[in-house]
Amino acid sequence: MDDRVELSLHIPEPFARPGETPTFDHVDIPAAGATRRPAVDAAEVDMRDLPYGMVRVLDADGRAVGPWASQMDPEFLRRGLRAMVQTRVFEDRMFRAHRQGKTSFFMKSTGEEAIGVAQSMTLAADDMCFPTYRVQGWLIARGYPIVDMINQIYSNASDPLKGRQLPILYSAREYGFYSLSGNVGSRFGHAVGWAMASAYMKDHRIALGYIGEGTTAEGDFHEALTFAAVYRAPVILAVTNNQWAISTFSGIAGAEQTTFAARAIGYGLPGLRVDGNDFLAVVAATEWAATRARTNLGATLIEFVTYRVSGHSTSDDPTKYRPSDEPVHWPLGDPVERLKQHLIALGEWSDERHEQMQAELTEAVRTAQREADAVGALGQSKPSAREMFEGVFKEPDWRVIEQRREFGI
Amino acid sequence: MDDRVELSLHIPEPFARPGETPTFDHVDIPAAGATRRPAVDAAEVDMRDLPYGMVRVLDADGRAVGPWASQMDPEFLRRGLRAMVQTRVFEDRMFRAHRQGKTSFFMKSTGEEAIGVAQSMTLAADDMCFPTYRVQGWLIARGYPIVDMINQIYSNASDPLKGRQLPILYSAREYGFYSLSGNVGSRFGHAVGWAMASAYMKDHRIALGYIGEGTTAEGDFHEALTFAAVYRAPVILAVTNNQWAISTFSGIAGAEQTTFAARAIGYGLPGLRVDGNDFLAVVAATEWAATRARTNLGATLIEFVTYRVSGHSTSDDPTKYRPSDEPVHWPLGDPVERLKQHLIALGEWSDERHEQMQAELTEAVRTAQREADAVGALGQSKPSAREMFEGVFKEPDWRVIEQRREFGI
Amino acid sequence: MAQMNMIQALNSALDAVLADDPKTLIFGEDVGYFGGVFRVTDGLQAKHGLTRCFDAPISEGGIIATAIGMGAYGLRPVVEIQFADYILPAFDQLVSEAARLRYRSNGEFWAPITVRSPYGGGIFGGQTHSQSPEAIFAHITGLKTVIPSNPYDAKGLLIASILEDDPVIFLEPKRLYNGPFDGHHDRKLRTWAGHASAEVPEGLYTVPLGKAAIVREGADVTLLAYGTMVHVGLAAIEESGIDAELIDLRSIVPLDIDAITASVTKTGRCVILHEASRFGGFGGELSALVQERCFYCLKNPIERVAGWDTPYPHAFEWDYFPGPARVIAALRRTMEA
Amino acid sequence: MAQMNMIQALNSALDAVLADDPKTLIFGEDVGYFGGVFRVTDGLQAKHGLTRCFDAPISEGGIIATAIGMGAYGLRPVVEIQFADYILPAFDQLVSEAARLRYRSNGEFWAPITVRSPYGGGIFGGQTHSQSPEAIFAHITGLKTVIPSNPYDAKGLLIASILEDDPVIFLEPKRLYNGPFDGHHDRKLRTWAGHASAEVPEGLYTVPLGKAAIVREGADVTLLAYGTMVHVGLAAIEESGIDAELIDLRSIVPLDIDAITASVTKTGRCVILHEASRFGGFGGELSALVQERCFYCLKNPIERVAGWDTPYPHAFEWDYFPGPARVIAALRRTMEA
Ligand SMILES: Cc1ncc(C[n+]2csc(CCOP(=O)(O)OP(=O)(O)O)c2C)c(N)n1
Ligand SMILES: Cc1ncc(C[n+]2csc(CCOP(=O)(O)OP(=O)(O)O)c2C)c(N)n1
Ligand SMILES: [Mg+2]
Ligand SMILES: [Mg+2]
Repeated sequence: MDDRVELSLHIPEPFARPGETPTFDHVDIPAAGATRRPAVDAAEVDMRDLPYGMVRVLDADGRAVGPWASQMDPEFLRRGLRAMVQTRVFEDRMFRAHRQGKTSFFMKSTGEEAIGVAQSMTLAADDMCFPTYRVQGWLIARGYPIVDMINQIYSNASDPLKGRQLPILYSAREYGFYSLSGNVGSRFGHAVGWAMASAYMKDHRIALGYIGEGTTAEGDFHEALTFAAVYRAPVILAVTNNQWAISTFSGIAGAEQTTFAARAIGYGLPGLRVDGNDFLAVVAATEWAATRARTNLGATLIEFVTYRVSGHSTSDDPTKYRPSDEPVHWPLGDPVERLKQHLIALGEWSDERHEQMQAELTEAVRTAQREADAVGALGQSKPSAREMFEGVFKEPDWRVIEQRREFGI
Repeated sequence: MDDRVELSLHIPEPFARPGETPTFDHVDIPAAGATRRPAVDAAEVDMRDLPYGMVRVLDADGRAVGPWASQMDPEFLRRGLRAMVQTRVFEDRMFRAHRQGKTSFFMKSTGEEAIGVAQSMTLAADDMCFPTYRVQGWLIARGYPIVDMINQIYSNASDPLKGRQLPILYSAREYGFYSLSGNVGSRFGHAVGWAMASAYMKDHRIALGYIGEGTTAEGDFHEALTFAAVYRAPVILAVTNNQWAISTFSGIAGAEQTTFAARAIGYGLPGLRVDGNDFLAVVAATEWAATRARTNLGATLIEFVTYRVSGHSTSDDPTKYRPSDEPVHWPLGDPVERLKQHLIALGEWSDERHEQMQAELTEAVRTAQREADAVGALGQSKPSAREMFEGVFKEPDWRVIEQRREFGI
Repeated sequence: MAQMNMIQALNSALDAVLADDPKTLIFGEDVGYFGGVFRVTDGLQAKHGLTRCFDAPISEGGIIATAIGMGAYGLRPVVEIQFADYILPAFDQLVSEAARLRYRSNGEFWAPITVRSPYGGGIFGGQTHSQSPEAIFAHITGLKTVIPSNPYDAKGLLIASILEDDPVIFLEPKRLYNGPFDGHHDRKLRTWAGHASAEVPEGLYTVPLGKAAIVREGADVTLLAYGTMVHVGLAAIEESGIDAELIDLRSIVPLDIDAITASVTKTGRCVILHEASRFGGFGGELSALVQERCFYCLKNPIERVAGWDTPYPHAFEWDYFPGPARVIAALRRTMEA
Repeated sequence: MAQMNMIQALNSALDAVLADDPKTLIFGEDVGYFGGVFRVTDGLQAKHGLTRCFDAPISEGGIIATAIGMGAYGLRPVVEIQFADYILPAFDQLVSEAARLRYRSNGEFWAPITVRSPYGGGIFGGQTHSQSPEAIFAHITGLKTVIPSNPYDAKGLLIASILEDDPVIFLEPKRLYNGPFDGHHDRKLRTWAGHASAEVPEGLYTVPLGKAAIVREGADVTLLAYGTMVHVGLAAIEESGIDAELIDLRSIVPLDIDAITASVTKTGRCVILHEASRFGGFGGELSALVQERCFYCLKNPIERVAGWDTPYPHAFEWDYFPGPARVIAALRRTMEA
């Protein structure tokens, strides 16, 4: 008789599917202020606990507490709030624009706005971020013209990318925003290379790479971390863990076993796990990592714990694979509400001012959209078809020249 | 004035280059017996110290000590010693065969024989290893005919792989030895898939994947670990850290920052760091990991700390990039000597028996080589050129049929 | 016999093989509970069980690598790569491992894997949801590449691919999932309903790899196409009034060279049509083969109609896409030249 | 002017650009202290400094990815992939990123990287140290692919490639490193010594990309080749006694289409020669182009001589390698047919 254990294949499954009761009990959330803040030059061995804690500053009452809290200029916070609200208003509008057939595609970052916005405001103007499609807030926080975002989304005659790219795959060099692409993960190593170049040139600039928690499974993730660790690249590597990758929960990327911040330990790098819905925590963690980078202490991996409130994109219906009320169960709240509450607690903000701002920003987006509509939405206006043949190489070769002729322009 | 720190690019450098004095002070080596042995089903959080210790059983006097030591059959140990010596004798002879022009290429595992041999003897006959080119000992320990190895190395008419593969890139399904290839790293994930298949079929068999420390930098490494962790695959993932990757020291793969075993922590897997030159430690660690795999506890990452005594391959001259006396400074000694000393200390072996065995094994290799020589060395004998056209697909298609005709056979 | 669109036909194929062979399993990004972003695996997990059809990490290299390992063990994995554009991170696994395993191990190991992937344009997917990478697979010795053009073939070819002991890249023209698209993007959408090839039997049946289909017989010029382009080619022939013979290659490796040479020998003219960029595309190989084998029958130069040598441009999809107008022009040129 | 073999010429090119432009740097597996497994970067680290030429982790994807990031910053990285067979793990980076960055960002970012890699067979390297992957690069819009055949060109083309603002795959025929190999593997090894093209100037000079070289003028048939095959082709022409015109393409993207059509227009016959497997190889594209542009001048079918459609087989290297005998046979066929 065979008394050996029968092997069985484990397939991770989320805690709740449509029709079931959502729970986030599996997400370990220490209290605000509970996780310590080591010196930026602490020894690696003394930072191995960080990936299992969580950098949180705002407590349930909207007070800034604990070692990661610092005196912050209320004006800075108000600007952050403004950019987050602006992002949300803008995205809601564009989502509707998709329904109206004005664009082929759109994606929202609802619930995750603090990450792109706070990091955009914390890093220097000449630093470079290597974005995912879920940090439109970076551009908005830096004042990138919303009308240009819409023109890109419309692929119209004023599209800064000349109709060559899918909507929201922006590129904005002057705003520290590297060219996006549809492939996930493949720019993570570019951030490391860019940072290595800055170090090679004895420059001061640092890089920030973004990746979704689902995408950490790509080889690119590991290769970027390896190079970052080996060459002590001045880079911040940010995992935005919004719990979902299209229909796939984070357990399929490894979340059943450990945190994404813990990946850092394997490379001898510090790994911060951060409340991604806490604007102040995002700022504090980013500052800490940026100081490390700027002082030749090398790379930091940051996991931002957040939640994808909307569907993956306009092509997605999340109620097909998760309970429709899952978003309201998310324990880290809404980044906009939390920062608003903090500012109000500080006496630096009010519901009235908030409503007024919201109205203003809605109007601003409306104006921008009107301007873009005037140029034309998808199908109504597009750049000259010559643009299709430009930019394959720096100088066109005979193939595109002949083909352009064959095409008739 | 700019008081910012000037960034600088860090390029890791080894501790000694040719002409300098070798040192291995940077390799952290706890005493034999010092590293604890948790229960195989210990919680992940309670195993995070393991990658920073080192599983060692044999002490300086050749005694088996500490929690990883166990009662072992002296006959088993003698078989291990025999296979290691056989491997060494065989490789020395093939290295000379290359000098004599009998083969185009060869690689040695000198100093690392304990790993392949001990694991081959510890795992079950129907388990499957996914080898690197540096575990020829696996085959020898399982009694794979040496003459067939030589025939493969000679690419002669009796080559089991029909002249299609570079020397030493064996395939030996019946011996639990998966098809090797020249690309490094690309079979690491196959081990995980094979193990997943075994679990899917409710089988009992487990897989063992090998990878060099240099090759851990490939995306394949990360992808394999991710899948192994997510699906709790019954697999042992072994990093053979022999300090060098051709001319590149382990610091370029990340060894300045942490251990390779520590990579495991990032996936929530146990990571053992093991004295790879200690036959008993290799057995003990392998048994521990195999028990985990066989009881649905999932994967284990093992870093075997060892040293590549020879050059990378017959194409390499290591004195070009490391001190010529570096091998004698290696602190973990020689696996053959250490096991021999242990057996002698047990009263189960003697210098005389060792010499006699050595002579016997030398003769055995000589006999095998004579047999292979009789078939013919490289250039003197080869399989029918028809073999070139076979096996592209299960059934040949018109292209190879036509081309074989064009070729004239 | 049921009416199925291509998605349903593919789903039916997978359902049938899962039911038939416990060694078949499916995995890939979002294919489990959700059933895939194009719904091809819809319902399979619920019906056949969690381990038969499950989600994979976003790691195309890891997906193919583990599939090869499973294949070596003795399973028959069918994996989905969400878009063919995303096969590239797994290219090394396909070329260096899947395609070479049998040869290098002298038949000890092989990789009986099927890699399904939606490919091609026409859905406003932009650069990285529209590409047609078949040429880079066709060049790799040891890989087979299959491209169906209708529901009946899709099911039969997919089952045949899964039953193959060699690795198969199975490219699904995503623009054909819901209807036979002929390139007239400005006309009303058509569905598969009522189309003869949408009559799809339940259960197992195969369409053999390496057998082209003559979609339309004709005397004057041979039009070679596969995938979406079969429908574009047919529309172009009808509109042009030229008596062209339309061949749907169905698989490009193995390639039905006999069907090709027989047709060109008869017509003496040849137009090759594909969506991928022209330069270095599979059309070059087809042109070379036709030229080598039918040189003395050729009345006029072989024409290639293909995507331009640019990346796939979002706003210019219909300028890039080789639609009926360009095919007609090529047919005319080859008749007149 | 010094006599250099191809390794020395490439080393001299790198030395010159490192000296000339501080934004140029080199990295790759074993290229630092050791100077590369083929010694192409020998001495460069000692001369130019640790950060100018350094070792990389064994991670071709990581090497190309970081190089692209450096290029986006404003550097001009030159990376070595140890064997062209090992470019495949970085294929996605090359295709989805390097090749597309300029286009998709409307010129905001680009990847001025040069990827050097020894390629091709003839050194008993077996399956994964012998392959010729140029066809899969040629199909990718946005990549340039350069292949020198002698020391002078190697240096000039490498410098030109590094100065390019577009990504360049620079394939070095490893069998030519030490001498002009003509395919007669059983004859005495020749070195570059005394060869005209081994006269290599010190310092910076360029050979432009996209300009083929007419290695030998001839009236009767055009032989198209690149890399090692140029020498094989030349030997075959001499031995056959056929008055063939031999064109060394030097770069396949950009391709010197004018040189090709001019020659075939003159000769009316064409043989295409490459080491890579035939099916789907770059010869298909060349054949298609010649046929499209010179149809009415062609007296006989275009011939392709190439590696067989099998993996690269270790023991059968000389059975697989398209040596002079097969080229001569093709030349004869095209003359007689
Ligand atoms: C290389 C590649 N594989 C697959 C996809 C398809 N895809 C697009 S987004 C996505 C999910 C990404 O999830 P995550 O990384 O968690 O980011 P999130 O969308 O949650 O922000 C997938 C699988 C892709 N775009 N690129
Ligand atoms: C994908 C790939 N990249 C590069 C190489 C060239 N190469 C062969 S062995 C080797 C070094 C491997 O070092 P390591 O992993 O430490 O193994 P070791 O040789 O020390 O056992 C390299 C770079 C290869 N064979 N495959
Ligand atoms: Mg996510
Ligand atoms: Mg090593």
